[in-house]
Amino acid sequence: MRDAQIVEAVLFASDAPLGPEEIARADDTLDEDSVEAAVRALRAEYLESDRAFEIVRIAGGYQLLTRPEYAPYLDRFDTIPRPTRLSGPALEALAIIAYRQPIGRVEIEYIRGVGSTGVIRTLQDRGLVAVVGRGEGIGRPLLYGTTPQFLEHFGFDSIDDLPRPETLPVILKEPSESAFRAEDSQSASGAGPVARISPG
Amino acid sequence: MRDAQIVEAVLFASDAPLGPEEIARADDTLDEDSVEAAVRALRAEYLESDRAFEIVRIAGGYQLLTRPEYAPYLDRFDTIPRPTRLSGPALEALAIIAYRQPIGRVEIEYIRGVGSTGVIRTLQDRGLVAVVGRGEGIGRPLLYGTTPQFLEHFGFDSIDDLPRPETLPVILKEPSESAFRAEDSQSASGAGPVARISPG
Amino acid sequence: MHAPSSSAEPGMFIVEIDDFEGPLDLLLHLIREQDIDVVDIPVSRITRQFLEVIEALDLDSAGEFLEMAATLVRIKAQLLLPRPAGEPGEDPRAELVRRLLEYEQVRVVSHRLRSAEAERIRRLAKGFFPLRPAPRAEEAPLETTWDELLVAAVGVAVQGGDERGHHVPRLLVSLEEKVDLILAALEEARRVEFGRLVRSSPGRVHGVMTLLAGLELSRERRVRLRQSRYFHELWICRPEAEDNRARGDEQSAVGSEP
Repeated sequence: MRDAQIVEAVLFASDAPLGPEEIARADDTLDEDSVEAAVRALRAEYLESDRAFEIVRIAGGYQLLTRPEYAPYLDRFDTIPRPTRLSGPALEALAIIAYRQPIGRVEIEYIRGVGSTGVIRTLQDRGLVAVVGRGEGIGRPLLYGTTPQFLEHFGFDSIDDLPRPETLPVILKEPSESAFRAEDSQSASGAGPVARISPG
Repeated sequence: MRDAQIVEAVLFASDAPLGPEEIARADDTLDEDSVEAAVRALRAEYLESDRAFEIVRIAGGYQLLTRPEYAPYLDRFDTIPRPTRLSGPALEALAIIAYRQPIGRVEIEYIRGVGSTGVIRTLQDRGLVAVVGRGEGIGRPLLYGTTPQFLEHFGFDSIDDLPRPETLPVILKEPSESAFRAEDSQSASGAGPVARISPG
Repeated sequence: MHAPSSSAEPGMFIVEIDDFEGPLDLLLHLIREQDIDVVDIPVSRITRQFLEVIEALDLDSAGEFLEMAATLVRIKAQLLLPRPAGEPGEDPRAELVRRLLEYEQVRVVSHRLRSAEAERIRRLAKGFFPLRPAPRAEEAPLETTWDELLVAAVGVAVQGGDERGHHVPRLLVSLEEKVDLILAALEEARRVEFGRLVRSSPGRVHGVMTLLAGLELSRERRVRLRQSRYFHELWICRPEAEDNRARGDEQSAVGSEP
């Protein structure tokens, strides 16, 4: 039995991305390196033989998925429960949480300019965000962060797949850091039209 | 895009066996014959390239499954939800329904000698049996039969494949006609070494 | 809810408040539509336009918009106040500008997320969609095997006898023994008749156990069971690859030969 076949069987049977170290559990002879080599070999074979699926790197692991060009054929099966897309408000809140985690509800609402209790609840129900701690302030507010399912939902390999602030078309001069680290925002208050975010 | 690739995408994305006519829904250019041809082509390709999965004919349809020799590797993953087993009474009722379908509750209870409403409900919930019609008698009793999931679970292509070994009790074996017509159950009591169980 | 269009003023436009996620979104829209430099917002003009748009709002849903309107009016007032001499002070618009820019970033990122989501949804994982309604009540897979079912079926007969309590005949012969018997027989021949295996050790328990062993091996796909018709001879065959090739598309674990 070739390593690649064992890895293929595992990827085939899994309905979620598996990291190389998880895949290696299938057999004592496997380790992360041999799994990576097997994945490379399988990718080449699938490409060569025009398979309708491919190995995609998601959330730090590997997953077998159909190639996107087959979506129109699969769409014809009306019994497919398509994963429901997130609403605009939910995406907004999720974008804020992804860049500013851990972050509390009040701060999310300040950035969006609207109440966000409902959308945060939706994101929690869908397993895309979770409470990751409590803040320091009055009432020790709940702080939210993204989950591994967040990466899976968007097909990201890691949080680094999100666009970096400096690559965004909007030039948010000073607090460009703060999009990634909320704590830094003090340092940004030096010059320019930038003020500190004071929630509430 | 080759037919085989479209069929592969559909088989890959499906978690239940699909008949050729169902698979053909993926594209207007497909029909049952071209699907069958594509399945043959894929089988040859998988065999040729030593894939860890194969196309198996189950419950009158096709399904992509890992080849059995990889089961030991997959068994090492304990993330799979814990399987449940049927209770003795449920198994007994299922055996009776499998061999005597379509069959009504009263007849099941007569054979088993005990009330069976609960176990029939369990089997229905598990999707192994379903109401398949109504009998002729008083109140037109519901008749139960096995489902495609039953065939799928036990790996039979059709109900005709159920082994009927010598050791089967005559009550399950003898009325081989009535196994397909519940109304016949009276006729089974005629001759033969069948000890009928009188309820109570 | 339609915002009033002030046709009197050139450059004005019809906007639907429902199209906006909130007051920052609306404000940003007004600014971007008019090519205004966000760091130098003409507060009087923008405030007037903003108020015109939100006039059409339900009071129920207007809270956040009204709050923003109040902020705009306050900034406008602050700009009109003379600054204390010698004190540079901060531009009263600074915080609003920072919020707008930050919000615009959020918008850009959420659009990126939207397209990543659309791209991901075009791919399906293995077994992603059930094309048949799955049994609802039980999520966990069923582990019951066919041999268990058969033992239960055999038990139906036992129940007909004297000892009603014993559904399952006591097994004096081990399943492993019979598994070995079958595998040994298949070492010698490509297929073997069930009857021949059973005749080697007569007795009902042996028969049942041999059958169970065959079914167990078949379930594990280590053998194939073939029976042309009910009650005809049951064949236990090797599941070999050359067998597969010879059979072409006939690959079912338990196939029925027509």
